[in-house]
Amino acid sequence: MTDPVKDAAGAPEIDVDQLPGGARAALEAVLMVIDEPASEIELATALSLPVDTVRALLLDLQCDYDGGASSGGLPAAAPRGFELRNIAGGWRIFSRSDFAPLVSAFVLEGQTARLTQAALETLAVIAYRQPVSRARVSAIRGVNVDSVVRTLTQRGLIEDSGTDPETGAILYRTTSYFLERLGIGSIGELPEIAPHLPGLENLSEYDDASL
Amino acid sequence: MTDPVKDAAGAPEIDVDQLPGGARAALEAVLMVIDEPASEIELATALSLPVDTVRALLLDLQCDYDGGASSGGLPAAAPRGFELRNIAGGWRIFSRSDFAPLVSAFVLEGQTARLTQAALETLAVIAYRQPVSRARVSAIRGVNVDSVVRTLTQRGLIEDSGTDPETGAILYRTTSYFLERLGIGSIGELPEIAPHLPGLENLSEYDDASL
Amino acid sequence: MTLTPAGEMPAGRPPPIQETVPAGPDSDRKAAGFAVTLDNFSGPFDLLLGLISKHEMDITEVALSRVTDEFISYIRGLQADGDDKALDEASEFLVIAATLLDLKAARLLPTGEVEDDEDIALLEARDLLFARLLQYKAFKEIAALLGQRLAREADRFPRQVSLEPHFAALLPELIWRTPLAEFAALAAKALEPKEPAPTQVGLSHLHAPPVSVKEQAAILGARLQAGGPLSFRSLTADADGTLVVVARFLALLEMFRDAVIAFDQAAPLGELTVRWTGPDAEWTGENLSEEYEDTPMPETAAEGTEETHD
Repeated sequence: MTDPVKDAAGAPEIDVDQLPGGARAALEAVLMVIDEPASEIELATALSLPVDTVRALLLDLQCDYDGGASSGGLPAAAPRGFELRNIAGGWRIFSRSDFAPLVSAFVLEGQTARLTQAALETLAVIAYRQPVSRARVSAIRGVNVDSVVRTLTQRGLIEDSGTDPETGAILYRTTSYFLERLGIGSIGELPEIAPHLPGLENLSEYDDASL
Repeated sequence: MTDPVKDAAGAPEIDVDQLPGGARAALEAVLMVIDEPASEIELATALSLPVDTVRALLLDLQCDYDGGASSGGLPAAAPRGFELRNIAGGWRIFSRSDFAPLVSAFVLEGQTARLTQAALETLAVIAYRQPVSRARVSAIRGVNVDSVVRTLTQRGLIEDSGTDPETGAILYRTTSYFLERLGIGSIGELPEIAPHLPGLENLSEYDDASL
Repeated sequence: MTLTPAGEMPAGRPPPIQETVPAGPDSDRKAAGFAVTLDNFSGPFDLLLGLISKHEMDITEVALSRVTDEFISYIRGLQADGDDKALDEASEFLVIAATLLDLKAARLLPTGEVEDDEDIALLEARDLLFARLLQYKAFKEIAALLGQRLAREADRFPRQVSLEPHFAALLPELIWRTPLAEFAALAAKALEPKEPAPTQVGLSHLHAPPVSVKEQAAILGARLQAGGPLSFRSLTADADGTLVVVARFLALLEMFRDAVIAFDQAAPLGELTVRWTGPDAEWTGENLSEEYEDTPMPETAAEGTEETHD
């Protein structure tokens, strides 16, 4: 991605401020055509605006859609049926969850079956131990995870991230689609695992030694 | 997409007025995520509201997005970056045409004229297994193919060919544009890839010369 | 006291044993599933594990044979109901049970009376096994959290519409440079049946030879058929390493399941005695039900074994 500031210098023609609704509406127009989260840098490049400006506009739109008072001085209102969210490294429009029963009748496709308990546990281990081999996940879960790993890969939640230089085993990591499905921005936002390990402060020692 | 009319009949009673933003926001939620224009009847059925009410709400939203005063008594404002249009008997949200140059530039950014390896492989699987669901292609390729299928559809190489009667999943097939690009007259002219693969018995025999 | 792999049970499945446990699609996972009733503990397995891990309960007080007994009838109940979760639960239970058995064996060694290398190995393995149990539990809890988040997120639908026709028309004309034959080769490669990737990749450095549960079952079967009841201790006296002990325990569970042996344990601290109750002649290790064959016993156990050698 090129530097939007520099781009803006040589950028053509379009002065978003001259358009009806200005930069804010221009941002909305772009958000209407993306089919995956768009980063602030991508959006800034498209609009030939500084990233900071774009971020401020995005937050303003987010607040606006949620029914808050916008910086434009408009009064607070009822929330819109959609929301603008920053997840998995980018911004994207979603239908508001309150309306899920209505919306799901229209968008059957893309609805995914719920994960089994086995799949959830395997996903949890991979999320917290990535990059990690199947053998190691098996060791933690105590059961063979081959078929579950295959399912998670097919569903796009995890992916191959190379091989272990020592053992040659394939290592797995979670994908950005995983972040999206979880509604978080990065792996760092996963819930802390430490509170779930009472009385075992030095687990990591055992863990590293055993695996 | 299932028949929303039928679906709604058995749907749990949702009182849209109880939800934040009411029926208007509910309508927005649906409009924001549908891919195909939805008719007033479909929308009315989903919302359990009279068609007239829904039509009035749609016109109100349209006016609102265009920056006009809404019936809610809100003052006129700047138009939004999107607009609600009634085309071919249905309603859908589009990016506002004023921003087309900007949106075009964004859409073209990063677009290449060549298919990625992943796209080619997915296309190959669809060509030899059509009609086939995304889930099946995912299972064959071992990775999630959702975004690649979207790209192939966008490029006009594959298309929706109805739904699987059993699972309801959308089935995909290749298009005549695909045949054109590949330089063949029909699917039957695809080289036979293995004598024992099921479903290929009827393919015309191709000699090794073509391989 | 009672051991119950409650954590292993799927949410929403009412435990058949413990009527008091609330059930329902969204009932707490800890409350669902298998619960057992022992002399000094009644309740879900997770709770018992918790007590043991906080040292509020002594692992040596747990009558594993009773737990196993109740678990097997629980699993039979599931199977009778046609619940396909039964196998999953059974294999997870085996792992937990094997771990508990190791813990118990380690705890039962009187301090200062360590006599051979195997005893030392068991003692060293004890803390490691605790760690494993707790880690396993932690991931189960985290998995439940992830499940809740995924379910909540599934109510939001992303705008993901196809490109408006006038934008799609702007896309550069596709450059197609793939010859027909190459295209067919791509399809052939993608469609060719794939060998499932081996599970054992990268484990060779652990030096732990895989132990076959079937083989161990055959050994145990022969011994039990030859004489009278034998204690678990004597049945595992010649086992060279934790791995073989665990394999023999699994073998006994399977043999019990096939109703060819019975367990006796007089008191919580008493010896576990195994009796042959099956047919005299026809039975061999090959008769074992196939169902648990996928249990990655060697791999799991190898981890602990490896640790003790370091």
